[in-house]
Amino acid sequence: MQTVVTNVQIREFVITAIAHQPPVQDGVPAAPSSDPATARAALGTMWRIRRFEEAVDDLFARGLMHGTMHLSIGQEASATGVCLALRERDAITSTHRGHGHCIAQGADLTRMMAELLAKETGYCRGRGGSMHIADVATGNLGANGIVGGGIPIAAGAALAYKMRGEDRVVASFFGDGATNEGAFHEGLNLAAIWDLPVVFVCENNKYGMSFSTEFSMAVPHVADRAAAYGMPGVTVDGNDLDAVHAVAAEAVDRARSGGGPTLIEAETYRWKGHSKSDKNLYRTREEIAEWRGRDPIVALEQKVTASGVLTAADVAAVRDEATDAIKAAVREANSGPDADPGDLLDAVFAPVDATPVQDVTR
Amino acid sequence: MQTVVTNVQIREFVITAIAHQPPVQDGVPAAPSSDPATARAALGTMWRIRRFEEAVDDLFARGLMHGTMHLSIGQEASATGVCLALRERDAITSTHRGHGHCIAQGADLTRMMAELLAKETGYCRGRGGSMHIADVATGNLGANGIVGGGIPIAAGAALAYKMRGEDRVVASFFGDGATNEGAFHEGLNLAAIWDLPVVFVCENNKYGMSFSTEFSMAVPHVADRAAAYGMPGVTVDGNDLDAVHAVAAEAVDRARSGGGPTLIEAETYRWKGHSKSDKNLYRTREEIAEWRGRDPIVALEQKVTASGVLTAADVAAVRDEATDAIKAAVREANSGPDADPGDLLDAVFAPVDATPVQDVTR
Amino acid sequence: MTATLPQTTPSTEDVRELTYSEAIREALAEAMTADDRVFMLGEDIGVYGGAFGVSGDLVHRFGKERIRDTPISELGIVGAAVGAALAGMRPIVEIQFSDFTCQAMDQIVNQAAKIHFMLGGEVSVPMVLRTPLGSGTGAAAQHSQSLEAWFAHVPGLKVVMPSTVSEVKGLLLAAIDDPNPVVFLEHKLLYRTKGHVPEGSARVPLGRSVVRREGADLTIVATGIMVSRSLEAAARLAEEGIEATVVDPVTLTPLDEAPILDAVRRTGRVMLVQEAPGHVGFMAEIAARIAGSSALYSLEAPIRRLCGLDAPMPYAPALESAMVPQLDDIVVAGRALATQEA
Amino acid sequence: MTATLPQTTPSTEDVRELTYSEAIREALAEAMTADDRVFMLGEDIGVYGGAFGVSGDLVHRFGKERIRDTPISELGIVGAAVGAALAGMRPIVEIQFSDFTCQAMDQIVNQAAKIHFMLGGEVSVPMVLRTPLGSGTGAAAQHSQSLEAWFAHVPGLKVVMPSTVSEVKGLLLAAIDDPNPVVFLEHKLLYRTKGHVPEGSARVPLGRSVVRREGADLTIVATGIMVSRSLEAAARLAEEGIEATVVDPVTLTPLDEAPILDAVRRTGRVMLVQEAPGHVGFMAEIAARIAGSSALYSLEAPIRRLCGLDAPMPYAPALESAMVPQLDDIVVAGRALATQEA
Ligand SMILES: Cc1ncc(C[n+]2csc(CCOP(=O)(O)OP(=O)(O)O)c2C)c(N)n1
Ligand SMILES: Cc1ncc(C[n+]2csc(CCOP(=O)(O)OP(=O)(O)O)c2C)c(N)n1
Ligand SMILES: [Mg+2]
Ligand SMILES: [Mg+2]
Repeated sequence: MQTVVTNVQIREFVITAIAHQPPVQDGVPAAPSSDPATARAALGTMWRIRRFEEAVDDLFARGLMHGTMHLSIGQEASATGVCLALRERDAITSTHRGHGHCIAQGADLTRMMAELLAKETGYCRGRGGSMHIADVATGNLGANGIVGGGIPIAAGAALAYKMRGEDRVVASFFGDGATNEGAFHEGLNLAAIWDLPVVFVCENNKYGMSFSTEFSMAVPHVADRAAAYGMPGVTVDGNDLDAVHAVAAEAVDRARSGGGPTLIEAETYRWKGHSKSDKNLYRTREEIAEWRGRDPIVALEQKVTASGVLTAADVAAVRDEATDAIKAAVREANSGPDADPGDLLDAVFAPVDATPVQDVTR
Repeated sequence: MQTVVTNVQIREFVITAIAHQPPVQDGVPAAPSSDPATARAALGTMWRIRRFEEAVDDLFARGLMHGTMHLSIGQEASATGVCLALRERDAITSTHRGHGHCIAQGADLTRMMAELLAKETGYCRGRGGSMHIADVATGNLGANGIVGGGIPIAAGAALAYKMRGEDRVVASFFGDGATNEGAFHEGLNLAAIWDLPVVFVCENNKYGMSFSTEFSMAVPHVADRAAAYGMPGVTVDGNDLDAVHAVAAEAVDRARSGGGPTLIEAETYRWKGHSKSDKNLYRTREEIAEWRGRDPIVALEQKVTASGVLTAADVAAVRDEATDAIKAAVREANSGPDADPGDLLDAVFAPVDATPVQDVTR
Repeated sequence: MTATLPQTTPSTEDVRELTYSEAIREALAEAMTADDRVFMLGEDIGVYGGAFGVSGDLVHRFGKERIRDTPISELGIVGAAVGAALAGMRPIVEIQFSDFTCQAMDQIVNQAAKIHFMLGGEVSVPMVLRTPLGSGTGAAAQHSQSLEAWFAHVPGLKVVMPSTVSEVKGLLLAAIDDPNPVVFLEHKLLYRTKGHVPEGSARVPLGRSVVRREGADLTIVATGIMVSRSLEAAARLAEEGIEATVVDPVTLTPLDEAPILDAVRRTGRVMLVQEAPGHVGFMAEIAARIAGSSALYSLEAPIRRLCGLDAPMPYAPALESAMVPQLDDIVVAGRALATQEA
Repeated sequence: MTATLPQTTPSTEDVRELTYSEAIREALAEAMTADDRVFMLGEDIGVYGGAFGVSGDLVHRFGKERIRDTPISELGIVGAAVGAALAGMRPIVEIQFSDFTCQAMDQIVNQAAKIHFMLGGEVSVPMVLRTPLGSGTGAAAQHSQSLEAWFAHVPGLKVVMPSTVSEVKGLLLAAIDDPNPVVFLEHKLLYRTKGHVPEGSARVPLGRSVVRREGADLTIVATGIMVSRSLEAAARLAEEGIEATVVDPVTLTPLDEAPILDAVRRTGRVMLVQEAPGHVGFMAEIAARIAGSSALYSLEAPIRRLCGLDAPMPYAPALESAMVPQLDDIVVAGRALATQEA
């Protein structure tokens, strides 16, 4: 009794990120920074992430947003580089620090902002907030408030694709701290023994909340942990878009061609506190300053202008577009209706008659 | 308000195993098989394990024992070799397949058998049964019905010893299947980052219930997983008492001297089914026969008689002693009173006035 | 919306007898035949046939891909099921003993149960988590728990405790159809029991309490293994002229309370029987529903809860059976309740 | 064995005001000073001072060994606490949000809770698991649960829900003394509230319900944050001439039911208020105790449960507050109950 398609509404693809993949020469994709269209798209994504989170920071400071927020300012290159290596119909799982992943996958900025502003027009109708944004249309299986929570879920989605013989890949983002959870171990092991098409992306920003990776693990690199699962582990400069994209493209390719999972460690840094309640007592001003000096956006801008791939004017235009896009998103989001308490109990269970033939990334 | 010593009764040490450690020459202990007293003790331990479990198997078959049993026949050398490397006041955590560990630590055979026979005189007053035997006197922190359950507990006990500046070591036994649990990952990581005096002993008998290590992990050896925790990992022939003892002694020594944990993989095999309900559909007769040909007890007997360390008569005597000891244990255990349902509810909480200054291995 | 028990009125063509395990296996096989999105994952469900032999030969009929043996990784496999469900599959997870759901609570409770609501309703997590609960096998404290109260307390989970061979197949098929995560709690002692199982793929809808027996003197509400035990006790009491109504909620969440309240109104006396420890157990909810409704006014005696003792499950057989309500306990308590002065 | 509330009768020397967090910190400091077996482990409890700032500066006073920062490994750290307790220490674990106890349920439930009984009584697991529960911070479904019912249902665990600044210190000291595993559930919204905290190390014994207010017209039983909210509501109702008794169980397991049943007998009407979803929640147990006792005969109206909705916690502020009983809800429900026809 094959059941009917219902409750998954398919919206038009928002293809910001994946529309402009770099040209491929004999199997190897060119560096994003070497292709004007790709460079522009990638820079645009990074700026949208930056501006989006600056706006969130500001709205929060002005008391216009509640709850808590985890900002990824400073980490834009890893989200952008990885998602740039994905194709249409590929999927991701994200984290509590997930705005960047979500935007890099091409989410609708207005619906994202509306969610954070607790609007009925938000991605989760105001039920989820910052830590739970998912997007059916762009294959974002969901941010997660649980550290490591998305890792086994990513393996499961990849298992579904593999069982159905679809050549789709899942990229699973998580932090360095998450690699100390049992979920990391079990998720990576399942992906490894079943050769699942997953790319595990650890954004190592040196701290799990306040706890330094120097103390949280006894190996120099998160990538060293790949050895326990017989999968390739690679450490990359997470603030270098081209470098992230290169290792991601290779891992995605391996996954898609049946070569199984890869663990990528993207070394990066979060400029802001862990969340809204962080007094920054666990790291030095110098350390923060040093990493601010390694701004992934500035680095890309310098690279593309130096190489002449983009002009200073192009770069400025991209930034301004992003700034405007976020302004517009905030404006539109604010104009939406507040989340409606009306149907809380009706929303707990999916209606039984509406058994979905579901694929959040169809 | 230092509280008073109470509810932990300290019984006399049962020092069967640890009484006869091999002579040490410049730091390195001699092979157990090279020293008559040690060889006799070790062989005696292995025979007691074998005979104990044969008796259990028989009692079960005759309907005189209920529940389920996990027998370690064929694995006697790993339990014996590891516990032989421990000192008085060291501790172990054990598993559902724990009779061997318990006996190797020097447990009272009658109280063990009484527990399996659901007697009030058993180690757990008939509350625990085969999967939950613990022994305060010999530092057995407990068998565990939960796969991987004892691993973080071992780390915690080692943490206590380290915090108190005691030079005590914990050996944590578990199977190959347990290494796929999150508890393994988290427990080993904690031990590694805190340099805890633990020796993790994986008895790799090739199967987690029916699931072969060929499929349950993507690395050839459990020991390969040590790399994720920056600790030494070593694979050893788990049916060779001398070999197990050598690697265990080195690991115990490292742990005791502040060098942190080690992961030992002892390759062995269980002759019997996983438990009482195993139809053995997942392994071949040939495989079982081959491993039965590698009987750890026979191997040791041949070695010590060939070397002349023990005579055939010595060996026979040791075996007979063990046989008699088990017969006596069954007889004495049977003569004890059945577990008493009287005080079930009173036994749930330790009395508040009896706050213990507790150390199960004092 | 009370349903009456199929086996009490067996139609001519469904008189064949199966065990509870066989009935479950038949449901699994039919679901997998009908819908290729359905697959199973769990520990030793392949050639071993499952810790309690439920999956049996399914691996030979559907292959290793769809009867998927897993490592010992409860958190991982439940998480994988959540992900597979989100990606369009209909996974069925078997956890060998319900005690081991402790390993997977994050994926069950923080993920599966919440995703549909938390993400705004656009997606759901159509998965079934099958696991055996209960004592009676001498497996002691870590292999004998009945944790249904936990799951029933979690918004977003449906919780089913099939108590009869006749219904377990239809209930499982309904659970597999359901677009929501369903925790399907099988009792170990039921696996070998036999009963009539309807041919074909008729569903038994979730969310319906079943009146197993009608009687005017008292109402017994029971779950799981206590249902058959209570029916036996009711038969004994009937010999003494005490007629009991026996109601089985079957689905703990969402709960169909009407048949229970109606029975209370008719009988005036209530006994609530469960295997799990009483304190903050599921039957507390039944008591609260009764005392919170107009059925309160029909009560002629305090609501009697007959539950497992508030202690871990011991290994010794005598202690194990002393821990949970036995037939005689139910008879004695029922008699006392029925004859108690109002 | 009802205790009356210290702060209602503050003796002259304990008039200083502290926040709930400060009172907890003081208990932790005193316990660690008095007994070198006591130490803390948890995520970000060191220099960060704890996710909710409870451990604060303790790391500077007691050092990194005893205020031990851990990786994000809830299962591992609770297991380590179990092992340390077995080896003679008195560990106190902080889990950042009670939702993450899901990660550690095996060590809490299958190990810590059962070891004393299961091993025959010779050893025990003297540990305290501190964790904040509740909503009101806009943290949504995975950071706002109130899971006290789960723990209360597990034999072998003691469960405390301190609701006042004055008692939290003494309760925590008693929990640390206790030779059994104690789950100590702090409400996030209480951390910043202020009250009188006695100097010195006077214990507040576990297992005592506290009558917070006496009134003849109805009884309100409330836990956690709902205690102060119910007291406020009672004050409002008093202005209308409706006098409520408010009882706070404080310790959910073992439960001191007598003060609750006595209050019911005196007032005849009962309202049970909790933040957690109602279905199979803790207040169901209170209703069952009342309906299972002779207090039933004193009831003049059905027992009113006023609980959180049976849904995951939403993010939007308006929805979040609609989910749990607010002051007005309690007043309205209390008025309706008190004035309802018998
Ligand atoms: C299971 C669980 N434990 C703890 C937390 C609290 N918490 C939220 S984020 C965080 C730090 C995560 O560190 P990491 O994985 O490195 O990600 P990052 O925040 O650095 O991006 C912690 C401890 C949580 N949300 N879930
Ligand atoms: C958490 C948990 N999952 C599953 C089980 C059921 N079970 C008991 S023993 C076992 C196999 C364990 O394999 P391994 O760790 O290799 O130990 P072995 O039995 O081979 O000695 C399983 C699956 C359990 N007891 N606990
Ligand atoms: Mg980090
Ligand atoms: Mg094994």
